[in-house]
Amino acid sequence: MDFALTETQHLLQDTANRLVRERYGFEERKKILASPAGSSPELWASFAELGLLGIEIAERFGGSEGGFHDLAVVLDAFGRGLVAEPFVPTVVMGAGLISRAGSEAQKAAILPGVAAGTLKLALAYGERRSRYSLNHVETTAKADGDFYVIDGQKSVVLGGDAADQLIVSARTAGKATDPDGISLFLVERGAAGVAIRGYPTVDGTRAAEVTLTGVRVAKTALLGSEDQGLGLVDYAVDRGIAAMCNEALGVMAALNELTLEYLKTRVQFGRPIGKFQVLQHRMVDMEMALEQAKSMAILAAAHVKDGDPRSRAKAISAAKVQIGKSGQVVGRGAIQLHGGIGMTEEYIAAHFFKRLTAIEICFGDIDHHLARFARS
Amino acid sequence: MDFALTETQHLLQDTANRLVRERYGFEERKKILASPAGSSPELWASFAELGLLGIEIAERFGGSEGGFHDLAVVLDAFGRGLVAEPFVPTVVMGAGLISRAGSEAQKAAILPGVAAGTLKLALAYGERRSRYSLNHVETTAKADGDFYVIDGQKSVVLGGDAADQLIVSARTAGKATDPDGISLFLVERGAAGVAIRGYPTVDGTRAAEVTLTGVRVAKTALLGSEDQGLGLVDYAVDRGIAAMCNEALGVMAALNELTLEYLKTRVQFGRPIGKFQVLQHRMVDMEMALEQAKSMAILAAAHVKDGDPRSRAKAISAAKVQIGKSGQVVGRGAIQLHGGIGMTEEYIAAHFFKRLTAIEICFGDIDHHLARFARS
Amino acid sequence: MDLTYPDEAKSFADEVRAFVREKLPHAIRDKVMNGRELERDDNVAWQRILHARGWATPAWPAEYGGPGWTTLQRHMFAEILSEEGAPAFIPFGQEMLAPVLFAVGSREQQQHFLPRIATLEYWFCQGFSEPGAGSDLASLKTRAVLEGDQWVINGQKMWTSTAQNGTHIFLLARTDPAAPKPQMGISMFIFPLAVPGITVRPIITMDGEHHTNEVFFEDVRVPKDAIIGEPNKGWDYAKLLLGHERTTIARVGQSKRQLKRLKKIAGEEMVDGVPLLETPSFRDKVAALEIELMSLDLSVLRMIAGEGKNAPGNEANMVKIKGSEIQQRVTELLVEAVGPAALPYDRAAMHGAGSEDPIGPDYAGTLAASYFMTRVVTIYGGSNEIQRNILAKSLGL
Amino acid sequence: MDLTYPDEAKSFADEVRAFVREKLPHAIRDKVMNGRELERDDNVAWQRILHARGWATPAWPAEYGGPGWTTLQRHMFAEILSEEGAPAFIPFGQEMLAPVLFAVGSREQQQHFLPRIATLEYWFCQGFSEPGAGSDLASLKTRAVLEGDQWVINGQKMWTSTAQNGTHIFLLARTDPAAPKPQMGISMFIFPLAVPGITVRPIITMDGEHHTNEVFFEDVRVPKDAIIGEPNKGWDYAKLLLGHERTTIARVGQSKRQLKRLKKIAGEEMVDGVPLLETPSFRDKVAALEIELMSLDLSVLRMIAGEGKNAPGNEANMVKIKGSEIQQRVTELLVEAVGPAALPYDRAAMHGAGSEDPIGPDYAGTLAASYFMTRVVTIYGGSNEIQRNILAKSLGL
Repeated sequence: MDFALTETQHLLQDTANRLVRERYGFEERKKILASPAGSSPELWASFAELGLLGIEIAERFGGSEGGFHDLAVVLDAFGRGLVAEPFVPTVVMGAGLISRAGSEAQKAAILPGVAAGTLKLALAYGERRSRYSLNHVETTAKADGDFYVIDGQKSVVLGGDAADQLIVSARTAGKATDPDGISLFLVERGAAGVAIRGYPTVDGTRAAEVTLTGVRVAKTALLGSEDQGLGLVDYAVDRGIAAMCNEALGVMAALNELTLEYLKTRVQFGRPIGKFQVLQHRMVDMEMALEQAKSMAILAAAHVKDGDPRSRAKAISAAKVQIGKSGQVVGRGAIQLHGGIGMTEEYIAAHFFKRLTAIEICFGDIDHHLARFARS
Repeated sequence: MDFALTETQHLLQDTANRLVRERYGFEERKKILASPAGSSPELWASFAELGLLGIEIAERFGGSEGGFHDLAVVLDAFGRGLVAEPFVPTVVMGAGLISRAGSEAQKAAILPGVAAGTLKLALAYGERRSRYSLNHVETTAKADGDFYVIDGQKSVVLGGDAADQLIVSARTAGKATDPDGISLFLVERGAAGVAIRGYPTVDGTRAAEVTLTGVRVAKTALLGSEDQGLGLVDYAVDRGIAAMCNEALGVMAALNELTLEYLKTRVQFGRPIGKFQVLQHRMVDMEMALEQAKSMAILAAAHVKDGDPRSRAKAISAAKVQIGKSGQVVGRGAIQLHGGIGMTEEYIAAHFFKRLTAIEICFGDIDHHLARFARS
Repeated sequence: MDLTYPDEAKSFADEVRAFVREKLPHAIRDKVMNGRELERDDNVAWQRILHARGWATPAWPAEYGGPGWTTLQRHMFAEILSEEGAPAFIPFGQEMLAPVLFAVGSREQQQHFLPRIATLEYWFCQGFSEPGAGSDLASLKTRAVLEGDQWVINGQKMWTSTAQNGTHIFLLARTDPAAPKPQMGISMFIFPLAVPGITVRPIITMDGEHHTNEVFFEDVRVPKDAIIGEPNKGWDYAKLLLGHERTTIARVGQSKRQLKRLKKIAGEEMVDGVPLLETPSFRDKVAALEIELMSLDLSVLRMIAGEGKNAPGNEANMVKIKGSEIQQRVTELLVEAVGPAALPYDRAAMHGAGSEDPIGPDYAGTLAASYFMTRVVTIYGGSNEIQRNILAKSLGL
Repeated sequence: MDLTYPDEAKSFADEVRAFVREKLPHAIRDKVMNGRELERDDNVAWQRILHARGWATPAWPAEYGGPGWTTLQRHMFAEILSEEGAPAFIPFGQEMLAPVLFAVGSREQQQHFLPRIATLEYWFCQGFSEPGAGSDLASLKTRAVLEGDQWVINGQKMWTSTAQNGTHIFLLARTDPAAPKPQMGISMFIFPLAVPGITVRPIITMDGEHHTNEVFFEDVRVPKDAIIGEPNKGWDYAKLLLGHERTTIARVGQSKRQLKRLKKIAGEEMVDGVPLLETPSFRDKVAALEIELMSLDLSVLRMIAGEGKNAPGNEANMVKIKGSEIQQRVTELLVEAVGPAALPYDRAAMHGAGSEDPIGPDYAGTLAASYFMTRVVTIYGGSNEIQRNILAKSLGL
């Protein structure tokens, strides 16, 4: 049992923190988010240079073959900086899924590009009517000779507007909510019949609605086994959750620091407002919420590759519940303690709060994961 | 729209408050509760003399034919004094049910005795496996000539150990959870085959387990129509709820007063603990919880005789939810604010808290009534 | 004890409801019902419709042009308007300033300003808060100095909501810096925003919208009679004004409208083939909220019934706290109801222009923004912490 | 970062678990598992069993007879014992007083008291709180005056738990009333309860049981060497003592045991034909609690791992708060689980005598009492308000 960071993790942490500090201040971030793409190719290139995109990727594909805990320290730093680049969709979910389920050819075709920063991915699994059910897939893929023909619509695809390749879940058998019969396909962004409508999400990151109309992909575009894709989606989404849990730690830590500082410096009625006991206790509750979240984010990271899917689901869902609750305590608490200034777009507190809100929603809310936890 | 007390209600309030103040101090109460019966015949006789037992009973049966709001002010006063006599089972539930559903002969046989204080009632509807479902009745009543033969066991019968007559729900048709097929019977305490095991409940009131073994009652003992008793049980229980909601107001008001006084007088760290902002705000939340409860207890009283059962159910269940929540806020808050002294049996705070706990449980807890509210 | 509305109240309610349903322009109603942003013209148009009916200023005494309603009628009116999707009144002129004008305004001020406030020809804003004076308003720093027959004003105001739409401002400024207590040297002024030296800078709130502003005053000169009442009595007038309309502060009608919307949306959203509203977890949360609102509704009615009769007087603080918590809770559940569909930021949806091609379900586009913006209701008008402080004081703590 | 237990920890856990399962008398286990009251003999018997194995005083250094375990081992030991239904240690002697004796006890005190504490031959009680000195312990009024070679003690202590079973007391008394600060004139004493002038009066708590007492001291004379360490340093020793065993304060093992019990009971209670545990509302509440407990469990492990290494040092306050909240929550849900069956007050059930003829299900009779009594865990040992004050201070507020 050891909760200390390894040397590699210390290095990654320093690297990521420095990058955020030097290149991703509040004003720089605002500019990047206001740009048409809403993201920064230069920053992404720096991620690649610094080895952040290949942390978990095998060495033979240009990565450094590290573990999820290594990713976690980077995500924490990105949380502190509110980095809005599609790191989770591409690196954590996309590349993680290819590494686990891809054929050697698929890995060779994709992973080096991810590590080098020249290829972005997104997992298009959600649909308008699926809510948080991974098995609700109405999009269909029909075999046609050496091809599959995919039709359907994917909704709120995180990182979807920047992705060069999409990993699309589609039904090759069964009814809309059957667990079996779901398959995954690699789909080029530019393929005929693919329409991507990108947009910012409420927290400043990006997502897309993806419409697939008679999209033909070769049989080699199948990722994993036909009809058996649900377990893979589940795996990728659990990776996404563990990632966002660790990112949320950074968000909450930074927001708590900001709030604590505000309590110490904001003077009303002749004294710093942090002298008022009610505000003190609320701040304490926010710190405790962060500590609770920290324990569970560590647990989630440790279980991402758990061989037992039920044990993984239990740990991941427990972490997501805790992050959701802690995020509410910290986010709402911080806005209340800041008062008016916390409501404004020009002060960073609101942006931390909005990111926590988005993280709470992404991949299933508290109720969804309470139920999944109890079932697992 | 008028929330003011009528003159009658003012009179009843003064009467009940004076009685409690003069005859039911903490020490007197302790003695009564420690007596074998756990209740006081003298006090009950005074209730009768003062007209408190016949408030709602028709004048021709010796009552004063008042409304439920008149009862409510007495219940509030009884709450303040933690009166542990079987007023709700006998007067509110028992006599209320007879008044509504009894034949003229049944009314004439029972109501005058209730008003005069010579007859106590209890509604034996719950069973070991029924939890809060009124339609879960395993006790059976089989017709046998001019008689019914009742067999079964009734559980946690409020006021059951003091009751001279029990109103027993039993199944005359259907399966254990069918809504139809439930009938109500008047059963003499002393009838052959009736075994009553009385005991105190955790809040100092009394209840009983009632076992019925081949109990023969005449057909005239049937209350209301055969097989159609569920609606009557529902009505009686809704009356019980509305009563306890109003009693809880008194409990909470008294507990809040006690706690507020403690905050003002208990000195620690050189000042009254009520100077600490966190304790102030908790006290404020307890006062607000009482105000919320007050609104809903008034609503419940107004809907007891609502002709539309769904509208009645909605109001009553809403009130019970609110009382449950307010009871938690006030009860738990009061103990915490009192610290150690609040934990002791020799100080009244704990007894208020225990009564609020019992009220929260009686007739269905918060979850039960949230669901009933949503269904209605 | 009688909870039924009297017959005349019922027919009043019918009359109001029928009026709103007939006269409220559909486009405006649609915006309100769906949480979209109103334009300046929407507010003015609706105010004029009410004005034509004689209902523009429900809380004003009859002598100043009010309808002469009882508190209960005013409450019912506000609630029905809100439930039916009418825009809320712009409160600054008619609800906040007007009572001060009634009490201490000169006859000229009353005659000039009140009719124009009633039609929104004059759209007032409030110049109270400053960067260093939020909860602690008495510490404000904006100065007004009398030079000849003009006041010269310098300073900065913050959270001046709707100043981008406003024509006038009422302002607190320090006129006697040497007063023994900070509250004592403050005066209140009213004047147009279109005088030289005033700069309005938008503050964009976290819903991405422009609701409020900073206002800078640089050697702003206003006439001597721009002062209200007596010099250095501004603090008393401000207290009068901040206690305005105790019954509407709970926003019961608005929350009823929102609850209805929540149930509708949660009835359409499906979870594994079942409407979200019928899943026990969500159903219980909605039920709990509905019960809170029922309780608040009755508490407000009790407060109205008890008005003037030895009421403890702190119910307004209580209903402000509960009312604001309920307003927030509805928006939390609305976001929860639509789940991932709350994520897209659809600015077009906020302004009603995006309805042709919304990103998600057409009801989802404004929900996150509304959740964000509603965090303010426990902050403004005296934060809920301040409200609890006041209540604690009234308990003798 | 590695969350797996090392192999040696696993085999240690196996060893402890096997030992408890073999040696813990079934009757004692049964009482603990079902929340019944333990008798004095139960505690002593179990302490002697542990003593025979060399595990009676897990936190003591090896030189004083402890097993020389790591913090992790001590934590695992306590947790396994608790999960398996062993009685909790009587903390006063071995967990609270002993560290003070190690630090400042005379060699004679150490040699005399420590072995007897280890076997519970000496059952110590704590004489700290007073009627007027609860949270504000420094304001205590009990006096000790040196007369010749004896201390003469007068005063009253409160919340002296287990004094009815105890043989000895350690006591804080004021020895220098003129000290510049109230904390500075206090000394600590240890002596037998069976000396003239001591009266123990039971305080019955709201579960109807006798857990704690008032103790009156009237001209109680104890020898000069009954003092611990130096005179007027008692406050420092008390602080040392109150910071005892940071890792057990969270009561993770006990809460795990209780959670298991909750799930078992909620699996047996039926609601309309469905086990309560499978109804979404209750299921979600249990799940939420289980997740809280998982988080606390890990936080304690992190605290243990970080011990000594530039840790902020306030985790103990945090786990006290969360641990006590969880303890309360379990008892709340246990009462909720059995519903009406929680109502009968079955004193026999509390003492294990009623099992032949319980009023309701045999698991229900103790639940309300346990809920009532567990309100104390957010009050004692420094209320959660005090814990939050300490945490706020550590944040620089």
